[in-house]
Amino acid sequence: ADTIKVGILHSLSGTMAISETSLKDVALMTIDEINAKGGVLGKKLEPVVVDPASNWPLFAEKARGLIAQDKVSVVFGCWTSVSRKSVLPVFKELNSLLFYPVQYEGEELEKNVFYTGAAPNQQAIPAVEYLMSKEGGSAKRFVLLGTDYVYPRTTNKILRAFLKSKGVKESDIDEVYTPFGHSDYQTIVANIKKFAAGGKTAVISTINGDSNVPFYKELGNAGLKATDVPVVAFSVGEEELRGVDTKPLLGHLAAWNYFESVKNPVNSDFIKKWKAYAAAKKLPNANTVVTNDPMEATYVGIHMWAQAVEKAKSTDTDKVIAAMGGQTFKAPSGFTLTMDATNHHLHKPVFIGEIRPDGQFNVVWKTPGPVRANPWSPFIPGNEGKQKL
Amino acid sequence: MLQVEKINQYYGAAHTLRGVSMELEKGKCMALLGRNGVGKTTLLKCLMGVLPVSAGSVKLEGRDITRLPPHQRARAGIAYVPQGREIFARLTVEENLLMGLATHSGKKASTIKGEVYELFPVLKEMLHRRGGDLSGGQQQQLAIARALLAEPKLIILDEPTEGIQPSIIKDIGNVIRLLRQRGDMAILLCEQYFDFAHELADQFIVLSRGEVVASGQQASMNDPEVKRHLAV
Amino acid sequence: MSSMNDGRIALQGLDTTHGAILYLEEISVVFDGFRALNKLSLDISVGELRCIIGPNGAGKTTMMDVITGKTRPTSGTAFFGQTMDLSRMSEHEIAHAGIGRKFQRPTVFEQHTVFENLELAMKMDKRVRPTLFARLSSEQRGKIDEILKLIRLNGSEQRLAGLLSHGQKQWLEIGMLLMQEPQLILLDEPVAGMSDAETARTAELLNELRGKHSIMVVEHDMGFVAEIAQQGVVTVLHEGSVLAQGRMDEVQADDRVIEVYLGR
Amino acid sequence: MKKLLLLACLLFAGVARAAIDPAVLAPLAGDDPDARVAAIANIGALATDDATRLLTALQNGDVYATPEGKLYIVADDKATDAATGATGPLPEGLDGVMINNRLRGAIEEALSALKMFSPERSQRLAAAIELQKSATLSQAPLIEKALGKETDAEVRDLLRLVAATANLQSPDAAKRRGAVEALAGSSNASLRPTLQAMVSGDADPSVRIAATQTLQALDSRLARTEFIGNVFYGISLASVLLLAALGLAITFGLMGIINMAHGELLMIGAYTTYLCQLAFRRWAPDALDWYLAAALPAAFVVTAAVGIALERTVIRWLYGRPLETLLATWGISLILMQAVRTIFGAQNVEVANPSWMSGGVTVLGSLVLAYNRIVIIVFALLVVAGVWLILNKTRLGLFVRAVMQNRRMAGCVGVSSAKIDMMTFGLGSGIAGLGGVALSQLGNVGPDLGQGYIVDSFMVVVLGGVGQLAGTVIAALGLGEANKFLEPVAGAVLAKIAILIFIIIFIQKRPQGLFAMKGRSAE
Amino acid sequence: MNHPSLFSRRAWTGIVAATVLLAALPLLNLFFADGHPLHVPSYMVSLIGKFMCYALAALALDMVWGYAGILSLGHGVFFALGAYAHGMYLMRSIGREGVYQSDLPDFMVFLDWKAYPWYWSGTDSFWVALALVVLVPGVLAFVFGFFAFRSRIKGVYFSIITQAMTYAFMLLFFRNNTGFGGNNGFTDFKRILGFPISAPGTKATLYLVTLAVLVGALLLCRWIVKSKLGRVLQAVRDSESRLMFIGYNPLWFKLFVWTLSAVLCGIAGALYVPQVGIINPSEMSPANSIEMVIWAAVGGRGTLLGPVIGAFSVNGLKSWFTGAFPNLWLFALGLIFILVTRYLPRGLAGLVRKEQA
Ligand SMILES: Nc1ncnc2c1ncn2[C@@H]1O[C@H](COP(=O)(O)OP(=O)(O)OP(=O)(O)O)[C@@H](O)[C@H]1O
Ligand SMILES: Nc1ncnc2c1ncn2[C@@H]1O[C@H](COP(=O)(O)OP(=O)(O)OP(=O)(O)O)[C@@H](O)[C@H]1O
Ligand SMILES: NC(N)=O
Ligand SMILES: [Mg+2]
Ligand SMILES: [Mg+2]
Repeated sequence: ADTIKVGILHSLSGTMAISETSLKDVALMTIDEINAKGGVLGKKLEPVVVDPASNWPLFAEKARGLIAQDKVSVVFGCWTSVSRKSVLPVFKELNSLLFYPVQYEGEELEKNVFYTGAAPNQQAIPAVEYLMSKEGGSAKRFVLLGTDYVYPRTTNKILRAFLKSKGVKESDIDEVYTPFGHSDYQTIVANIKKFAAGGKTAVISTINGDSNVPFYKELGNAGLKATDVPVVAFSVGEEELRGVDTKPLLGHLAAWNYFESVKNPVNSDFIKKWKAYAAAKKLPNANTVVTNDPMEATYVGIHMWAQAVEKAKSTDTDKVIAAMGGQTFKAPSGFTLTMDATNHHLHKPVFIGEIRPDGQFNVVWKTPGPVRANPWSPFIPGNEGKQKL
Repeated sequence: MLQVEKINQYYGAAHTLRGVSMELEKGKCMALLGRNGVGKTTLLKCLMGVLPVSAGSVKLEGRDITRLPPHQRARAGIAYVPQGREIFARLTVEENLLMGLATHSGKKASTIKGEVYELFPVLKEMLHRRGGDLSGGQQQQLAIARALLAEPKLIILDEPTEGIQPSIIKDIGNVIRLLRQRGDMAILLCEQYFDFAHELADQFIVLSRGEVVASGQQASMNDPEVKRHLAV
Repeated sequence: MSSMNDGRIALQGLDTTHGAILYLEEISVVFDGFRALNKLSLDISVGELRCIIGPNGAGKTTMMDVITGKTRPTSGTAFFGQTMDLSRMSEHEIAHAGIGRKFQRPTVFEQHTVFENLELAMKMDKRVRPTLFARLSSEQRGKIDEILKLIRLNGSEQRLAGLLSHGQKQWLEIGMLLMQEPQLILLDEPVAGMSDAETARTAELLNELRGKHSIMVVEHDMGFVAEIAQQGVVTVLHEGSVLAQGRMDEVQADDRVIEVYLGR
Repeated sequence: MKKLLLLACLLFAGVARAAIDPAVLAPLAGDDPDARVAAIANIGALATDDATRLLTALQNGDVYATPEGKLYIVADDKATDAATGATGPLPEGLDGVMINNRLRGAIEEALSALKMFSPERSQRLAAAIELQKSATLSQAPLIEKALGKETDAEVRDLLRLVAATANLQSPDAAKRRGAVEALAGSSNASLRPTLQAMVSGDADPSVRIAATQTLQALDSRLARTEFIGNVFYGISLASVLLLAALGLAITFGLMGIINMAHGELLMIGAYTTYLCQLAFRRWAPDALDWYLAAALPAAFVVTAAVGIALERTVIRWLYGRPLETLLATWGISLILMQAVRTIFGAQNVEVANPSWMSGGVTVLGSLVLAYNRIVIIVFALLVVAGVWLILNKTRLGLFVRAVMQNRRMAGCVGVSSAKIDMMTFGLGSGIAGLGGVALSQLGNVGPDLGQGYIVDSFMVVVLGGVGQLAGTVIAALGLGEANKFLEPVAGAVLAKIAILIFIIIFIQKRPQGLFAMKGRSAE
Repeated sequence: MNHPSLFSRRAWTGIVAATVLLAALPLLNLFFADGHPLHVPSYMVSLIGKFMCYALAALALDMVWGYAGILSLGHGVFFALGAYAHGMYLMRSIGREGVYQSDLPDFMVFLDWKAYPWYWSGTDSFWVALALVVLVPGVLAFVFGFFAFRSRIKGVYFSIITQAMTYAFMLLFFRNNTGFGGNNGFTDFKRILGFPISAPGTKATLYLVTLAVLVGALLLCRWIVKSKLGRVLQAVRDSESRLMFIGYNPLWFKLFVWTLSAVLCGIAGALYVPQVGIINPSEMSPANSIEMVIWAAVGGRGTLLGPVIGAFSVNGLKSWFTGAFPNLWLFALGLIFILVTRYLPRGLAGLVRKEQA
């Protein structure tokens, strides 16, 4: 063929469309960008977009379709961990490649997957360390608040172990879960307030999806300010804040490996391209589009893959996997990211940002440089020595 | 007042009404007779517009109403007491009666005339009971009262005496007689109770298998020829 | 859950040693403060044909509701034979014990054919498994044909019952009742909406059934009542209890009955 | 220590100076966090109007620094030199002075100390409330002084509690006991750890006894507050459920349409609110706070129009086939969702509470009743009353009920059932639109908004008894309260499961819902 | 009208032809290499395998909805429980090949569980799992149905409590501590009865077994519907109270068909897991159960072939549209639903019958 097909597997409808739609658009933009520069191996990339509709078995079906029917060389996709778990067997069976761009809970390493989002030590742990620091408010008590599914549960398990290792007592940790789509946070916010009466408290939120808006609105209503009880979120970025009135949220935090507000030439360029793309393609609300971490991770992932294909001079899965190890890319985060050959995760910088009234983040803390991922958290017993494929 | 010309009706492939024609004048009462299942109810439904006719025409006071939907026929002055009562089960008796006034407007639409209570005292007692809770005969009385309240030009009664106690049947007979005497209303009475029909009707038609097989003035109702069509 | 005798063939052991098949004693039914039945007592002997008349709203249908288990009495007792307490049995148990009923408004299975209506009503083991494996014997088929003729719906047996006219449905329901072969038959206005000729036929039919079943008939058609009551007892209900009782001619002459029911 | 310094300065500071010493300001532009916090304390200690202005500006993110470290307060494209007070055009290379939570906390503290002597009562009140959280012994003299000057009774009561809070740390046992006793009427939960420590560890036995009593009083007051809080949360959740379900109570309860697109009608109401907000932002920014007044009628009209269009094109063919409506309205729901996704994007859009609806009123010392919740409760009551009046007190309502019970007969008495159907569905849809306006004030506004409410709405309507408005209200209230009393005990997930099981069991007892239709008419 | 003329001679020919055709697909896939004109891609085979499971579920639903008039909005729970029951076996046969190389499934290791909880006991045996596939949905349906039908819960009230049931189960299974893998559910199976699960032969076998079960279920349902019991069921649908007055106890009839339906649905789920490779609680979401109802409605309820056709067409269209028109498919699908209700009141099956007439 005179093109190289690449699959894009993001939900465009259903509950996850809220987050995944823009990843599809960024992927298309990146592919355009690569094609404009002549493509890969002299061939144009041809995106194949499908809609798995937030339905996990459909993810598996669509993955199989992309690989077996459309014969794509690589797939960029998935957001939730369960969707990733559902397509994994397919990628293994058909020996194909998946690039997964979202922060996740770790406890996984697959030869056929490259993880361009953060592992827990690249997001959760630094964030909690910051909260415990003097600068972060010297939190002594913690509310671990999440949506009831595997990513929050796992992350909180790791954090609990971590906090314990830092001498935090069990009674100073409160773990609370809500069902998906939970929309009434009155009781929970009241309880946080009560808990916070016992000493300097921080909330670590792994609330995902639609529940964030009602949660933050309730926080605002209850008058819980960031100076009293800061909330740090791991699944709330610029895109999610587009749907919230951020004025009452001033100072609440998020931890990511990229913020739109970081200032460097690569990022300015990235943002400019994205805005231009949104305007050109007449995306809905094109004038207010924002970038965020998973979008950056998608962008980086596609570029790295293209580089690896060039290096391998082939789209053959095994050759590309071999060539991926050690690939570097100058990312919008301002750092040069490296793909770890041994664990297929990126070395990434960590930023902690406070919400600004305009829905962007003020970076208040960052790591000096990229951090290697520990997909197998050392805080979980039995994980020692498991950091390699 | 009412002119029906050669109407035909089909239930799917079954030809239920075959060229039925009839004419009824103001102040007159016509009895519609026939055995079970010959198409009496079907004819009345066609007149009310509940069922469409496939051919023929229906005129009220010279106006062609063949294609009008039921609610417009009601506004044109037809009131209907259907077989099986069809009262509004979950409305109170009072509300059911108010529904009889649906074609009126203004103050008239909200005043239930006391006459109906005189005729059917039980309704007054049960004003706030739900229609569906009434006994069968009470429901039938309610259905008649509802139709009378509309003050129609033409009233269609499908077996109005069904399930009603003898004394009230007599009262209903008196009312029909009174209405007839008043002379501003035409009455189409479908009735199995022959004596009752005989007493009240000015004229009659007999249906058999969807066809008019006999018709005439009250006097000829007792002819053996007519009776033959009613026997089994 | 007294499911032990669900759907079984009618209990053979209906105890009618005292000559009566149905006893109602001091039955009261109260709806939101309104007394539809007021300490009603009544009994029916084996093989009797009893006519019940009374003004609209007297409580006739409500009484049948009590007998068939549709309405639970507020107080009082209802016995079928000497031993079966109807107030403790559910509708299907009562039906199965041998009480069949025709409703005031014809109720048939409108989506089933005439034939199927009769087949469903037929006396047989009505539990799940026997029903699943049931096949019509030629005898049963003959029985259905016989009833079809009787109710003059032969030729219409494959029509959907919902498409029948009002009077035809009345007949079908009577046919279903006969298929059930109940010991006690309750008829709520069986000739309402029937032509005079049909009424006469119904009267004939009832006179044939007389003696084979115990029958209770509610009607407002005095001619019909006179026809079937013959010399038997006619009961007049009024405001939920018995107003008068006696032979038809006695009752018709009763002033109170004329006052509240027959009219002058 | 720093605080002490600050307070001392405040107490003894003379007349305010005209400007701020650049040396005090300098660390603010730097990046030594401790120095910056100290700088804020020092500025606060100046207790001048300039200091207040600078701190407020800092809090609002209006302070910028030049590369050389000179600070400017920027407002309306004008820069005011923080050191001199001179105003001029924006200098080159200004960069915002970054503040984080720690700094923000320091600023708040400094400002609240300043505000204690403000001529504005509301400022003093706010300061007193703020100080309740953090009063320390070192602040005691200052508080006493403020107390002495205070003229307002409410602020004085509060300040007494603040003083007592501060005195809890006093080395003097008598003072401690006095403080503990004074706090017997407080509802401040953050006193608990201190009191608890005193109960077990205070050197003086009489203080221990007093502390025990105060702690008990506090705990019982907190328990009562919590109870009342739960009641309120329950009512508030109920009002949300009710608003979500009310439209459905009409389209489903009354008309029998299994309206799977009901959620999308809510969503359309919410998006209409969003558009109204946009329109106000664009054309009437001064009246932005009142955009809801326009959103309510707009949402009603828009959703009613959508509803009527649906009724005319699809639903009217389905009367008498209620189960089929499920299929058709499911299709409608897919289309509406995707349409909104295509027009507005898959992401949520922002709908902000008007300022008069943000925040809340504090009752019983610590219970915050959010204004938006209160407004929505009242709104729900109004909508219910309106619907009730329409259905039960107007001729239209009578016709609606009659048509829904017996469409054919209604036609025969002269009611145009087609018209009534259309109006009823339009009314139900319009009410859903109003519900959407309310929901937009509490949660997301996104294409999936409706999906989150559809199941709950059906449960509420069915639990109450189909076609029973009063049932719907009671069911919503019951579910709301049950949820809010279970949640603190069982957690949100198990509470939700328990509620569902409760519904299943409840229906066993009342197979026709809460307000079952009784008697023959029910058949 | 009442008697599905579906199983007319023509319908029979159609069924036989479809069965043969469907049976041929995996064989064509196995015996002809990729590129051969007769080759059927394995993607296609696994897709149709999945559709057959859906078809079985739709058929099961139609037995209660179409015939007995009981609208269940919670059949997803039976489907999922069957799938989970089988999934437990499949999880255990992963053995030590999980990421933690433990005898326990990874998610249990992760929860620090040291042993299987009691409700997993015996599930290492295929036969026990098979029994559970039937028993778990069956017993749940029986108990639930018994109480509901005994209380005479009908119509929407019944529908809503079935929805509440599936919703409650979904939330329950989402919890990690419930012991079924939480949100991730079960996935990454390795083998079934010792055969590697992704081997073409295994897949073909699973496919053929599914086909056989589907055809068998269809015949069983036809037999039931044609029996007198079938007529009683329809009488339950049309006038339950009348039925009581002629001596039937609707409780047991409803319970029979309800439980049967749940069991069929559970079997569908059990066949679904190994072919699709994942089962997780979102199968129990209310929306999934509603989709099952949609399949039956589109196909034509109250007919047996209708739901089967409906499941194939709705899912086929969905698969095709989501790939071909990722941005527009919901419009198309939604429109189809509306048009079917408007113009084909008897569903697609009605279309077939109209042509026959
Ligand atoms: N909806 C229908 N579809 C098909 N046939 C019908 C339908 N309704 C009635 N019929 C048939 O049409 C014929 C006439 O019925 P109709 O109800 O008009 O009779 P009728 O004269 O009113 O009888 P009755 O005295 O018993 O009320 C009957 O044979 C009946 O079976
Ligand atoms: N569910 C109920 N709620 C309130 N009143 C009721 C209810 N059921 C029956 N009634 C009343 O009880 C009385 C007796 O009704 P019933 O149907 O038994 O009368 P009936 O003797 O059969 O009359 P008819 O001859 O008119 O059929 C009536 O006044 C009726 O309105
Ligand atoms: N991996 C996540 N965020 O689900
Ligand atoms: Mg008739
Ligand atoms: Mg009666």
